[in-house]
Amino acid sequence: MVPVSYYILLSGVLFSIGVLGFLIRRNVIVVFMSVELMLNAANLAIIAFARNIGSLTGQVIVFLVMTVAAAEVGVGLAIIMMFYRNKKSVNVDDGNLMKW
Amino acid sequence: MIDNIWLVPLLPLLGFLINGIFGRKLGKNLVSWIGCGSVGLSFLISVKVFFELLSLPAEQRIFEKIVFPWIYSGFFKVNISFLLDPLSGVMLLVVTGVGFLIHVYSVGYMYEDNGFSRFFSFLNLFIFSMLMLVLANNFLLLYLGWEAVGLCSYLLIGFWYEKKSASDAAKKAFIVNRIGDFGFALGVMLIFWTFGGLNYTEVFQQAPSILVAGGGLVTAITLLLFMGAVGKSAQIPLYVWLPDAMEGPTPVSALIHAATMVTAGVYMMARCHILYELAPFTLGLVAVIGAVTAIYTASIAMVQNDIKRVLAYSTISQLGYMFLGCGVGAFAAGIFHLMTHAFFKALLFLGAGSVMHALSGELNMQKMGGLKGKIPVTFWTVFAAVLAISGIPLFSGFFSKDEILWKAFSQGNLLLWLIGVICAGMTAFYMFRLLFLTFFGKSRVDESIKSHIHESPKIMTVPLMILAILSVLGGYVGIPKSLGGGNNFEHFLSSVFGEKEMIIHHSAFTEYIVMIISIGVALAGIFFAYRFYISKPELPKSLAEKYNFPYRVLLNKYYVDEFYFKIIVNPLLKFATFLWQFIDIRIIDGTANGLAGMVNWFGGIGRKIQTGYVRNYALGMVLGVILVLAYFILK
Amino acid sequence: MSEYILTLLVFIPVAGALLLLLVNGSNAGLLKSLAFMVSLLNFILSLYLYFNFDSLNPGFQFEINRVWIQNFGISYHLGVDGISLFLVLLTTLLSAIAILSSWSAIKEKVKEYMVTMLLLEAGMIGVFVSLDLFLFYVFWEGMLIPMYFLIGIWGGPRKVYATIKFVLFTMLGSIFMLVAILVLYFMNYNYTGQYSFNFTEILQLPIPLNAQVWLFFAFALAFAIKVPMFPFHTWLPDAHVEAPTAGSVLLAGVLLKMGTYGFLRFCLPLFPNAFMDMIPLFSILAVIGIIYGALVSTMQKDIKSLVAFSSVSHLGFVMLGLFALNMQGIQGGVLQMINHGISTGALFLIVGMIYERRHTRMIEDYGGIARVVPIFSIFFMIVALSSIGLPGTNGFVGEFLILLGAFNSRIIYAVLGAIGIILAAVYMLWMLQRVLFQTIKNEENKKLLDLNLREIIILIPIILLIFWIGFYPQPLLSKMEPAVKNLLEYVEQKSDSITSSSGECDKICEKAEESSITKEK
Amino acid sequence: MEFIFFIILSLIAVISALMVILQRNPIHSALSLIVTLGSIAGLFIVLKAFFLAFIQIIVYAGAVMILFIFVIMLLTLRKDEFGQEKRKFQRIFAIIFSAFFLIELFIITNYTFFGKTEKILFTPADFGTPQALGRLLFTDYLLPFEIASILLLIAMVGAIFLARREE
Repeated sequence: MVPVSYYILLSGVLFSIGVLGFLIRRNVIVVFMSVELMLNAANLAIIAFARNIGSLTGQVIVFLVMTVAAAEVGVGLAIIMMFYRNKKSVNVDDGNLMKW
Repeated sequence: MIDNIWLVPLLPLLGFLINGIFGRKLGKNLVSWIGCGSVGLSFLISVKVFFELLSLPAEQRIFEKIVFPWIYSGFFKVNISFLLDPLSGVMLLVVTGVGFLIHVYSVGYMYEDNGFSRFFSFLNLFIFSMLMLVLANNFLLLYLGWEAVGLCSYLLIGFWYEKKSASDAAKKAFIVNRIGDFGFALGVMLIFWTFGGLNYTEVFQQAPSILVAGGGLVTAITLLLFMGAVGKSAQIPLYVWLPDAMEGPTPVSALIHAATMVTAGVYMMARCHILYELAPFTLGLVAVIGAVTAIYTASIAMVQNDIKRVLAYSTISQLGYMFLGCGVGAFAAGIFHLMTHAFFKALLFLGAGSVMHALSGELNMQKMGGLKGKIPVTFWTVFAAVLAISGIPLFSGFFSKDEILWKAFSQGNLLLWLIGVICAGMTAFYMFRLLFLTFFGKSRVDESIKSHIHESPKIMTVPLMILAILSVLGGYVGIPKSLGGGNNFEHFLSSVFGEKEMIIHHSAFTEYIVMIISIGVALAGIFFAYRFYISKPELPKSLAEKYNFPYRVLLNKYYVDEFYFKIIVNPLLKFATFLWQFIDIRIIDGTANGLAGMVNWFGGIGRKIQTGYVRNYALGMVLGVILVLAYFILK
Repeated sequence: MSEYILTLLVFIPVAGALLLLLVNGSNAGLLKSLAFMVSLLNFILSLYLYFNFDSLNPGFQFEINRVWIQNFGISYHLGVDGISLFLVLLTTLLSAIAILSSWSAIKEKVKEYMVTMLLLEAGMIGVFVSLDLFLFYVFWEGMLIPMYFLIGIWGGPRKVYATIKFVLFTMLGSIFMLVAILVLYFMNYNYTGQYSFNFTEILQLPIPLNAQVWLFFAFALAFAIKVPMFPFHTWLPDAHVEAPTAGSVLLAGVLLKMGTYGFLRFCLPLFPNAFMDMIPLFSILAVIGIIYGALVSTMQKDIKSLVAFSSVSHLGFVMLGLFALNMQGIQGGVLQMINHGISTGALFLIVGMIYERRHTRMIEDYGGIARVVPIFSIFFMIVALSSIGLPGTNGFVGEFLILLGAFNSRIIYAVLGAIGIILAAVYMLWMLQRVLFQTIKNEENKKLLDLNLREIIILIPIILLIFWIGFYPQPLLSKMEPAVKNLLEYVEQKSDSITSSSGECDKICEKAEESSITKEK
Repeated sequence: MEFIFFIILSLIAVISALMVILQRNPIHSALSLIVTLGSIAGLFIVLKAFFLAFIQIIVYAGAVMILFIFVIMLLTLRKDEFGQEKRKFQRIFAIIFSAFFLIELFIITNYTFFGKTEKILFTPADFGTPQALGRLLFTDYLLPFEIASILLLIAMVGAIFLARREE
């Protein structure tokens, strides 16, 4: 039986990769993908724990997280569309209207 | 009649109110009637009261009347109440008598002036405050009168307020008086601190028991009170305001700066003689200041050309005499000289006024001369006053001044006596110089005025004559024993000053010698004046060139005014500007605005974090997560 | 009736303000007369207060003590004693006069102006009569808002800077006071077991010495800024120079007294030991205030800032009196508060009147106007002399009592304070000379017209008061005496009890600290 | 046996995750993301969460990634030009921060879990089955379920509104 900590380690690694992608990449969509990646890493951790203590609640939570993720992607991509339409580029750094 | 003594100050107050408020509408003669009438009536009442007082046996001659409670706070109880005893009786007579004559005189003198009613209301206010000062039975009411008199001199000196010099002089007078009053107020507080009350009777009864003779406390009290006297009676450090006070109309100078206000200091000294006798150091100081002031101002008077300035300096020097008298313990002699001085100095001022009136405002003695024939009455009255002040026998000045000199001599401080005698000589010199320059010699009056020199109207000359009679006969009240007189003036005041026989260890013979010396010196003064200004008029000019430096020093009053200005006034104003510009605006406002600026600056830094790059915010977020995790790890 | 009078006094102006809101803003005449009627009614009501004030009983009279917010223990507790009675009278009098004086001065937005004035009056009276710490704080802050608008809207050129500075300065102080009130509130809870802001209850609270010092400083800072004492005074000249006439009359006449009143009502009885330890510090600050205020005002170019600095000097005197801590000193202090209100209020009125005619406050623009406007110069002269403290006027009685009190407590303070009298004469007379006397140089001065009837009616009561208090201050002093004597005895007895039993109180203090910590968690 | 599956799947997941962030072409990163999602679904199966694994595949890999690819195609993105990075320190900081983050996760995991929870508590019979999950969803967690549906509705409306073509 695979101990829970391995799963947690795995989800930790995946999560940090997501963070890395989130910070490095300049393409909005890739940033968005790394966010999805982080989200799945978290799901993995939750399921690992759920499995460990044998409660189904973990699965319900992941199920709901997925619906939220789906909604988020819908809206996120719409925003990226808007962003692209306005800025004619997908580079994250162009969105600097908030500059002081 | 003695019971409603409060009528005496009330009448001038009513006069002030009526003239002050309705003055414009009443018309000049009604105003003059009210003005003079109120003072005249209070003079009559005070004469009646004086004689009532005389009729009482010596030790009962003290009468107190409480009018209404003034300030009650805890055990500090002071009420408006009057004290009548021989000392205040004499002062009462002097103030109201001389005051009345001056009122009558100024009706004529000020007739053309459009501030006529305002002038009379202020004069009445002055008489009222002087009476409050004289009749007060506690130190606080004395202080009230003290400052109110200062206010009236401010109002009257600055009467012609258009003239900058007049309003400057008024301001200067008030502020210098205020400096004196500062010391006086502290003295009054110290008295309250030691005795727990301010009533004369209380304080003077407990004084010997509570205060240790010559101790620090009594010296402090007396010194502080003396500081007030110095301010009010223009002695050495604080005399600068009196010569400038000549800016006011002449009757004002006569009333305030000759007869009454300036003598308030001497009256206060006489009133607190019990305290002063307990503080020998202060007495010595008073005598020294008196003598030094006398000779110092006499020297200045000798070279002044403005007739009123000469009289002003001579007033200060005569006051010096009175303080000398008090200083050597002869309070009665001081008061006696005060009374006689009031008569002849008022006469001199009024005479000068009528001379000015005749020469339509000319003040400089160098532009006068030969008026003897043209204004005879003024001449003879002024001549009588000049004789009196120079201490010629048979005239009042002689008796009172000689009394002081004799008391100084008999008390053993010969130096002071010597200064006094020299000063007497100087007095004779400058008074006769004044007489010769104005009335004798060839007339240096310029043509335009010469034509219509006229004798002043009757309303002005009658008071002159009365004052002349007084200044001649005034002396006979206090003829010293050695000359066969009963010296009943001193006797009369003895109930106030106590019947202490001066330890006369000199025989009557030495008294005669002293008297002869002073007469001799006076005659010498007259002779010099005669030689300088009548026989050889060009002599003063040659002397002036030869000793040019001392002459110029004397002429500019030892540059004391400039000295005060440079040492005290300018640094104070500079310091004040420094305080305002630097401390107030730069430092305190600076910190307040600086604080605001700092908050603004911090805001600026904070703002820079918003770089606008989305990824920076991402970095911020991740950093936040890391820190939170680190916190949990390290906890 | 006697129980509701104070509530009426506070809330009639508020009702008046509401009434004014209904009147349409265009006809200014009705607005002004209505506002004046309300404030006059309020003044007459306060006279009722004066006449049946029983001058023998030292405690609080006309008391009303209702529960306001139950669970926080905040009570609606009003009361007046010898000290605050005359301050209330002063407020109502000055407000009525201020409203009357702004008849011609205020042209635009008259309705809002009158509403703010009435609200200001309500706030001020509230401060002097409230005996519940919370209620006091509410009025203390509430009164700032109308003053802010008064200076901010109808003020002079630099009005925004001045009014913000004024509000920030006062706010800074009162924040610490709020903290101190809360600490007291919790201490009271520990000591008595139930929550209450009621001043009379908190008075019984034995506060240990170390807590007393901190609480004292918190209160003292708020009141020192308001007084204003030396280092915190820079808001005053700006506020005065920029405020409209009526605004600066009330600002000088009443607002400054709240600081000194606060010291007397709250700092002294609540923290007697700390108060006594602080006497040297505050007396020195007061003396500096006197001399500094007087010196700086000699050099002012603008009459209003000269009068502003002179009130710094006068209130330095009042503080000197309060910190002399004896009968004469405190009575002198309270009397001088009223005198200062009258004479400086009148000075501002007069400067306002001349400002309406010439629209300049610079001294050198004037000169020799005594010939052109004699009545004005007589009034100006009398009020100036009363502010110098000439015997026979009201200023002298207060100042002399203060110096006497200071003399009895420590001689050096009285001597330094007395220097203030000389300097007062210097700056006031110099200003008078440059404004009234000397020759007329400026053409416009020749065309000045003298005071009209309305202005004379404003000044007459003030002149009467000046001479009445100057010659016969007994009615005021006798009504003040029991309250001040009672205060002094209370302070004496409480400070001894605290010093003697300071051990027992430390226990309470610790409990207070950790219990207030538990509250926060 | 299970262990081997775990190792294989986790390796695939990690590599594809790295590929997601390192690929120049967004399409390639999208595809590698699908591989990651698939491997995670595999892991779900290992963890006996069968229903969730399939949901993952259907919802995530199927719908979400299709959307991604759809958007990438729509926006006709060229290859990312890794042009000059305007904010140099950004890259360095990113690496440092994620490294830090990883270390902290390691510390936390080995500090809290290693060697402690080896044994597995009891697992109910129908652990990963849809019936159990469905029963739970429609009994205890009905409210979150409904809210999730409303959330989806709102997301749809939002997406449509945002992305509509301006007239």
